[in-house]
Amino acid sequence: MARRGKVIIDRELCKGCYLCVASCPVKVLAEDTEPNSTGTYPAKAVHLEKCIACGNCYQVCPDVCIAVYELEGDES
Amino acid sequence: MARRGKVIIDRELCKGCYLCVASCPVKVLAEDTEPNSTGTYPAKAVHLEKCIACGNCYQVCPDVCIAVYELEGDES
Amino acid sequence: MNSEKRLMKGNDAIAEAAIRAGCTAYFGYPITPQNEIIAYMARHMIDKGRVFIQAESEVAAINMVYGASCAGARAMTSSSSPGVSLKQEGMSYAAGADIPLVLVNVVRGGPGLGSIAPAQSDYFQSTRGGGHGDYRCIVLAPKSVQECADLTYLAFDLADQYRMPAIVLADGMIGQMMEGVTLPPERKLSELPKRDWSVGGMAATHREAIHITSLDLVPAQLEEKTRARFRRYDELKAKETRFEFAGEDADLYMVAYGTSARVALGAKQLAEKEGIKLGLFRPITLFPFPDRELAKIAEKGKPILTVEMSLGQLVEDVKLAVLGKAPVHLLGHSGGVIPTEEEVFAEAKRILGRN
Amino acid sequence: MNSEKRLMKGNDAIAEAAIRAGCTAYFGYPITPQNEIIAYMARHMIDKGRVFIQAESEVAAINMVYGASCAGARAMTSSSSPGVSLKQEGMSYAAGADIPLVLVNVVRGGPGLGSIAPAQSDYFQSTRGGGHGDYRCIVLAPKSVQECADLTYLAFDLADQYRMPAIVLADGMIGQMMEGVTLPPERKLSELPKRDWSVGGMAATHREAIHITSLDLVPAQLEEKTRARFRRYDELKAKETRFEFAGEDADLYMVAYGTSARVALGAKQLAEKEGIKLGLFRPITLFPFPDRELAKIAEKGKPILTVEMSLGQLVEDVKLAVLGKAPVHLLGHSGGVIPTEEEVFAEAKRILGRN
Amino acid sequence: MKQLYGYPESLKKVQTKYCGGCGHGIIHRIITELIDELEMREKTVITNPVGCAIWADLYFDLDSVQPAHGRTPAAATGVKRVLPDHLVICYQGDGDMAAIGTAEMIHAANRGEKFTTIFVNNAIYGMTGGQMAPTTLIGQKAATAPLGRDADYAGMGYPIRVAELVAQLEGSRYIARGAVNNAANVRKTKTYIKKAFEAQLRGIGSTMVEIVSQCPTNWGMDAGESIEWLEENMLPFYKLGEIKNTLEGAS
Amino acid sequence: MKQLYGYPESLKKVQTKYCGGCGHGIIHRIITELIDELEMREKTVITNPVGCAIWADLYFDLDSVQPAHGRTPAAATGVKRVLPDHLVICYQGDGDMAAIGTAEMIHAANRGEKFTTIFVNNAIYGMTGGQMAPTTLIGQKAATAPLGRDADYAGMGYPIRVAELVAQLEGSRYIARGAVNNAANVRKTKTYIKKAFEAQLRGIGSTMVEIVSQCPTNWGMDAGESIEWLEENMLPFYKLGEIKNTLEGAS
Amino acid sequence: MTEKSFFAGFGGQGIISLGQIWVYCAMKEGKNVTFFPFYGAEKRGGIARASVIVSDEEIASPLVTVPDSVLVMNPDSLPLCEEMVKKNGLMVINSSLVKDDPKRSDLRVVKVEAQDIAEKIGNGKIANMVALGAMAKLTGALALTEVEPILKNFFPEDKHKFVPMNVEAIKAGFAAV
Amino acid sequence: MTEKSFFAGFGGQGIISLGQIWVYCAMKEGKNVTFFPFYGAEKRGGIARASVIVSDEEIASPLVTVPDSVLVMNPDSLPLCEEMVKKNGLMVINSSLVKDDPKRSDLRVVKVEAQDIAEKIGNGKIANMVALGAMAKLTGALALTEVEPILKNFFPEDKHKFVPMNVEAIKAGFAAV
Ligand SMILES: Cc1ncc(C[n+]2csc(CCOP(=O)(O)OP(=O)(O)O)c2C)c(N)n1
Ligand SMILES: Cc1ncc(C[n+]2csc(CCOP(=O)(O)OP(=O)(O)O)c2C)c(N)n1
Ligand code: SF4
Ligand code: SF4
Ligand code: SF4
Ligand code: SF4
Ligand code: SF4
Ligand code: SF4
Ligand SMILES: [Mg+2]
Ligand SMILES: [Mg+2]
Repeated sequence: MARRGKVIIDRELCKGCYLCVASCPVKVLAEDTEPNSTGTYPAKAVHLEKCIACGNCYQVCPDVCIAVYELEGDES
Repeated sequence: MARRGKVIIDRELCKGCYLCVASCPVKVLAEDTEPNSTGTYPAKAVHLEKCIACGNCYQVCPDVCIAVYELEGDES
Repeated sequence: MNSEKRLMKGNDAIAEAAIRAGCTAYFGYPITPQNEIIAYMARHMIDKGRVFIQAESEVAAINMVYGASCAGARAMTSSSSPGVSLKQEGMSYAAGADIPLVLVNVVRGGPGLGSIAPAQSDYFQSTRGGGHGDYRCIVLAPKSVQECADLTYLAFDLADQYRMPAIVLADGMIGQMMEGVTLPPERKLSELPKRDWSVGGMAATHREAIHITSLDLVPAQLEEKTRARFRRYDELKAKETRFEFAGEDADLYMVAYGTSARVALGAKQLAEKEGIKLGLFRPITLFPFPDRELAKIAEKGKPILTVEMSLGQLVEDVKLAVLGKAPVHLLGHSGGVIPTEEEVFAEAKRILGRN
Repeated sequence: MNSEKRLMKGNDAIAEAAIRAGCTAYFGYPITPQNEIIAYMARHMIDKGRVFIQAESEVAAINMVYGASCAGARAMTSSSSPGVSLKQEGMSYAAGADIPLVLVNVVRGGPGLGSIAPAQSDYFQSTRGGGHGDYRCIVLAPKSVQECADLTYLAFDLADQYRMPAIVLADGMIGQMMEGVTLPPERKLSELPKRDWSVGGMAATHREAIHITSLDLVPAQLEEKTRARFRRYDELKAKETRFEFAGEDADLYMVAYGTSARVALGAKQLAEKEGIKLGLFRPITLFPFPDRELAKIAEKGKPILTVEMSLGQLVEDVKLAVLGKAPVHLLGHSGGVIPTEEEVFAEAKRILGRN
Repeated sequence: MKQLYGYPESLKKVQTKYCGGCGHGIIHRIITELIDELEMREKTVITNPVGCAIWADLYFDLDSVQPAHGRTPAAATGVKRVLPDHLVICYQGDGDMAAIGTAEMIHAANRGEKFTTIFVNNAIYGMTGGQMAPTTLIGQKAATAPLGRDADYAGMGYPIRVAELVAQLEGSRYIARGAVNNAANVRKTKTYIKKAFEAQLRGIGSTMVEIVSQCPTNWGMDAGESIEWLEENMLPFYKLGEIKNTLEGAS
Repeated sequence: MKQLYGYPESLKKVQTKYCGGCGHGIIHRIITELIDELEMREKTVITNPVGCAIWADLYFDLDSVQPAHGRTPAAATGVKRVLPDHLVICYQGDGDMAAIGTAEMIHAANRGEKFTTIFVNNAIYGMTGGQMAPTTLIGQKAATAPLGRDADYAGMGYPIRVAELVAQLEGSRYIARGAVNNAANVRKTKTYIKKAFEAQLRGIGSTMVEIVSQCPTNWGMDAGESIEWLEENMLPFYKLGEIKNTLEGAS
Repeated sequence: MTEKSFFAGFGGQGIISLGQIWVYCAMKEGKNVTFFPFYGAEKRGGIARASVIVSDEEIASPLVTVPDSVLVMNPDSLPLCEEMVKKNGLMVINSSLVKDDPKRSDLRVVKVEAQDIAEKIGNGKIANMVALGAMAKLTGALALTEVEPILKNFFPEDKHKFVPMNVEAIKAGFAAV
Repeated sequence: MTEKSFFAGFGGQGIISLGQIWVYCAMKEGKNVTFFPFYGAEKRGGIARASVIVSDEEIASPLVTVPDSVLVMNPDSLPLCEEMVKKNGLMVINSSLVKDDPKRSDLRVVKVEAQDIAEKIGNGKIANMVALGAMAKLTGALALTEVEPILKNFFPEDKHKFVPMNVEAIKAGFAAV
């Protein structure tokens, strides 16, 4: 079974480049529909349940907005 | 028969480096025993009769002091 | 020839005026706030069959200008403060070899990396030869987009005529602002003054070889060459000193150039409203500095207020002109701070004891 | 510690004094007439476990000095006029980031390639910051081999204390001549003043990160930093202005520094023999210039004769100090010409109407 | 829940001034991660370039020195020679390093200066607004090459492969070229930098990692397009991989 | 009696300031012979270096320009772009070109500037009295390397093979290395320069001939010894021959 | 007549072109003009500002420090504009985006739904032209009698197709106040 | 006492070391001294010249323009030295090489066969030291009472073996005039 992961995105740091969105192998991420305080529409984990904690999104994010966690045991 | 040559050395331009002397395949040249007006002992064609007009001395002279001629017919 | 008024950025006006003046070779390196000049030249020079190179550095650029001018081109480079510092050796060489060229400096805040905001703190460097040795450059200081065009145009002519480098000394505000401008006419390259001292084209005249150099190891000879150059500086001073003066019978005279002069004009307008008479003396040529003209004004003994975007540079020339005949005050700013009209007026009032 | 008198070249004395002052990093590039300095450093620095690099250029050298000083070294470079012009951007950066360093300029004839003979024509460049922006450097002008040692030593201390670049302004004669010299004592590196502003060594103190930069895009902030620096210049002026004065009640006062001061001293000696009293005012610090002290002398109203190996550079500082209180004359030479004692004396007599 | 990836300690938590999608941010992150891993935060000095990465002081929570445009290799030389036990990082842009700083880059490498150069190649002058860089590709448009870089008619020169050029010099010991266009390349780039840092700490000569990076703003694209453009145009010309490695057997 | 070899017309008949045995004089002669042969005396501009060859104006009976130390490639760029139909010769020394002038040399070559560089490599700064040059060999003594050039302990860097380095750049089209140690090499060097001049006149990119040359004075030898030293030390490191030739098929 | 104005918004709202067109029109109407943009860090950024002066007399400092009129195109610009504008000065607010009111009570505040009007015309990007129309009417700095040929002169040939829409926006702004 | 001297010859005659040893001795004898070589083109050349001053007082300009005494080591230097030397000044001539006489009649001319004397001692290269001895005696600028230890101090250890020969040359020069 694939690793189960979780990502937390810092909405305020995000500049809306969506490189993370493109990098996710399992399409967890998408453009948010709500802007942040600077008017940017940040990235959002829309299918968090699919996350495999691969870290791709983290690797390509130029603004280090994403933290990636591995869920352990029966966490969700 | 080898080409017969003649070299004329400008004693005043000569700086006495003797690169020409070393370059002559037939040992035409040597250090002069009389200094020029600046106190330099220039190169001198001591065995002019041996000269084969190869131009080596001319080629290596840093001060372009040497003119090389080819003797024609019965010139000497 | 289009003599219609156009709305242009100062930087663009400089570039277009250079082209119209017959600049056939431009070499530059990017730096804010003058990037429009190099971009303008990139767009227009190659098209016209003229030389444009984005050089690898400012050092390379000034030496390309030197080579191009030696070879007969009206040549130019432009930069801003740090980049201009890098050109000082080259400027000294051009001065020493009597090579005309035009250098545009769109000054920004210094020292060092400083800021990109408008400043006037390269006054010493420009007027006293930031490079080594005894030499000066023609220094022209535009106050408007119109003058960006006119003085750049003039810089080429003076540089050629007096065979020396000329500097157009603008700043970030002058370079970035837009105003209406009537551009000078396009020069026919064939009608530019002949340069019998440049290299190349010997085949046509079979003249003697020309050697351009600033080297002379015999001190007396080198001195004589330098003195001859200084005689040209004297001639330049006699014939080409330019300034603007407004406010004959004032209570106080302001001295300022470029952006500062615009601010000082604002202070003068404010003062008029309050019935205070301020005069404004604006040097247009910073070298030669209009010192005799300023000295005449100083003879009235009225206080003089120097307004500059530097901490005491222009004021030295003012003091050297005034030589104690009138009290000289300084309102200086640094690091990209532009004085305000209100501030200048307040300082004038303070000096006059009117507040 | 050897306090015996040694016979040394000016250039060698500069190098040895630098080492004794605790210079731990030297970066240079060959140029006449200062090659002895770089050769001396090549022979002695590496031996002592200090840093010596023959840089690829003067531009690289000054930036290596900048880096080394940022990292805590007493760092130095030396050059001569054209090479010093290339260092102007770097000097402006050092000034803007408040980085101490020592630059030795053994001036030669200019402008351009000029000559290799002694000259003083980099006075403007040294005293008014040949680079861009509002800044100054400490400028010390030795007149003898003894002062080559003493002022180089002092330059390191002042640079450190005031956190600004210091220039030792010599010339080809000062650098090439030999005289007796008593060298200053060798400094223990461990006793040099601590530099809490330099980078490196954070692990020992767990202090906050230090960022050395001259950049500040907020004009008001950049201005405040610059003004703070100018306040240090004022302090420097108050505490460190140095000059030498001889000849209280003279008929005419000469002002000269370095080699020119030596020549002027000769003229003074010649005059004494003819019963004419000449005074000699010799600035040792060219920045800060001893203007108040000179102004006091000018108050006597006696004529002042500036002797300089440049065409009117020092004389500007003289005029700015004198401000019309006494007539100021100039005997200037250029391009490597050294004035003679006889010539200076003759000029003094001419001014005094004694010929 | 175990954190796998998070904000590096040596990187300050502020919003950068970089445009959205800009490669500089990724590179900053890799560098600081490695500094954290090597536990070198208090023994590192970075010299930051005059270019978009000019604000190192805002981002890096470690000592920094800001030298003049292009002269960082000279300044880093001064720093490293004085602080030989520190990790010294010379961060440069392509205009900064391959144009104005050519001489300093070549000679620092040739002297084998023991610092690591991080060379960010985005084929453009970012900070000053998109002028041609020495690494700009043939045909690529720039503010100073409005019709595209043209080596023949306009004499604008050819794109320079800096890594290969510097590799010619005997003082350079480790040279690699990475990219930050996707997660795999980011990871690989990190391993290159790690090797370079470790070599530096072992006191081996000059090390450099060139990083092909995107500048969406001056390429006139959005971030996604810029990645595509980079992959289609830059990567075929600037080949990724280790270009020189003479670390083996070095003391 | 037929004259086979004599004084070139374009060379002025004065005693040079060069030391006895110095290679510069030979190189001046070859250059002027070729100018005579190509009948280009009235259509040539030489930019002379700051180095021992500084007095081009005294020796060459053709137009010359004296730029700043190391900046001749930049100045020659300016000259050639303005006078594209002239033969432009950029004469440089190794200090001049490979140290202070590195950036200018690299970029002029990379832009394919259509002048010919004559690069005189004598492994030393001649004019200023024997300081280390970028081409000084390991172990060779110099005023600034009193114990000999030492790349490791003293960090003085390695001798740079300029011809090979510049050959990396696409704008360079013809690069050869000759020497003036004997008549055969002088003749060969002349053929290299001839090819370079002809390529220039055909309007092909950047051309350069490096010439290994002796400086007896600063090597501390007499002329004869300097030739031996050159042959034993320089030639094994600086290999002679054509290093790059992409002239074929060029228009 | 001298009208010193200050236009403020964020990058992308067309503040710079607004300023340029403003002074271009005034120049064509025979005035002296000057336009000075705020040029920030050597980068692309959030804020966009322009100082513009239109006058019958010689124009002194191009830097407007005490504007007669200010245009507030986005919420962030309100505090700055409020601080700068002269006593009893004019403040035009793009009320589509700016919901707050200034605290000062001396000001003549005029709200224009510039964004909404622009969108109605067909393109949100021309909110700046709506603002221009409004500012012109309120300040009297521009007559705008021959705005179409002026705009045609201003824009390069290939942008002429946008001129009618811009003219419409300007007129709408003019009419809205 | 101030003695300004000018030494002239060609490269290789040891003019520079002569000047240096001259001032070194004087310094060790408690005088103020200065030595200034002519440094010509950035190259090795034919001419070698040195200005030296020895004085009890503070020394003014190191550049000797009107020397009290001149030393003419080779023929080429004669015209220059003759032009410079002060009225009634001293001219010492290395008559081994210089065959001409000066044209001026006011001078005190002393001829020394420096080259020949040196060669007799065993090395033509120390003609400069012979000249030093002669100049010292004639000018009175140097006492030369303790010349051996002074020379030992001047030369590095590895050159000490040459000191006796130099001392001999100096003494010979001293005796020759
Ligand atoms: C001496 C000098 N010249 C020019 C500049 C202007 N300048 C600032 S950044 C820069 C280039 C930036 O390009 P690059 O190095 O490629 O970095 P990027 O912004 O692309 O990361 C230039 C030319 C300067 N500050 N100083
Ligand atoms: C800016 C500058 N730096 C340094 C010098 C001093 N300088 C004159 S020639 C020279 C180097 C000469 O060496 P090289 O180029 O090898 O030529 P060579 O004399 O060996 O032929 C130097 C450093 C100078 N004139 N200008
Ligand atoms: S960690 Fe991997 S799977 Fe999870 S969101 Fe990021 S890219 Fe997608
Ligand atoms: S990559 Fe980072 S900045 Fe870009 S959209 Fe994703 S979270 Fe935001
Ligand atoms: S090579 Fe020339 S200079 Fe040398 S000795 Fe022979 S002729 Fe004389
Ligand atoms: S031409 Fe040849 S053979 Fe004749 S002298 Fe010269 S080297 Fe000897
Ligand atoms: S301009 Fe380019 S390099 Fe600079 S921050 Fe923006 S995207 Fe990055
Ligand atoms: S110093 Fe060397 S390069 Fe210079 S002239 Fe003498 S031998 Fe030739
Ligand atoms: Mg870049
Ligand atoms: Mg050399």
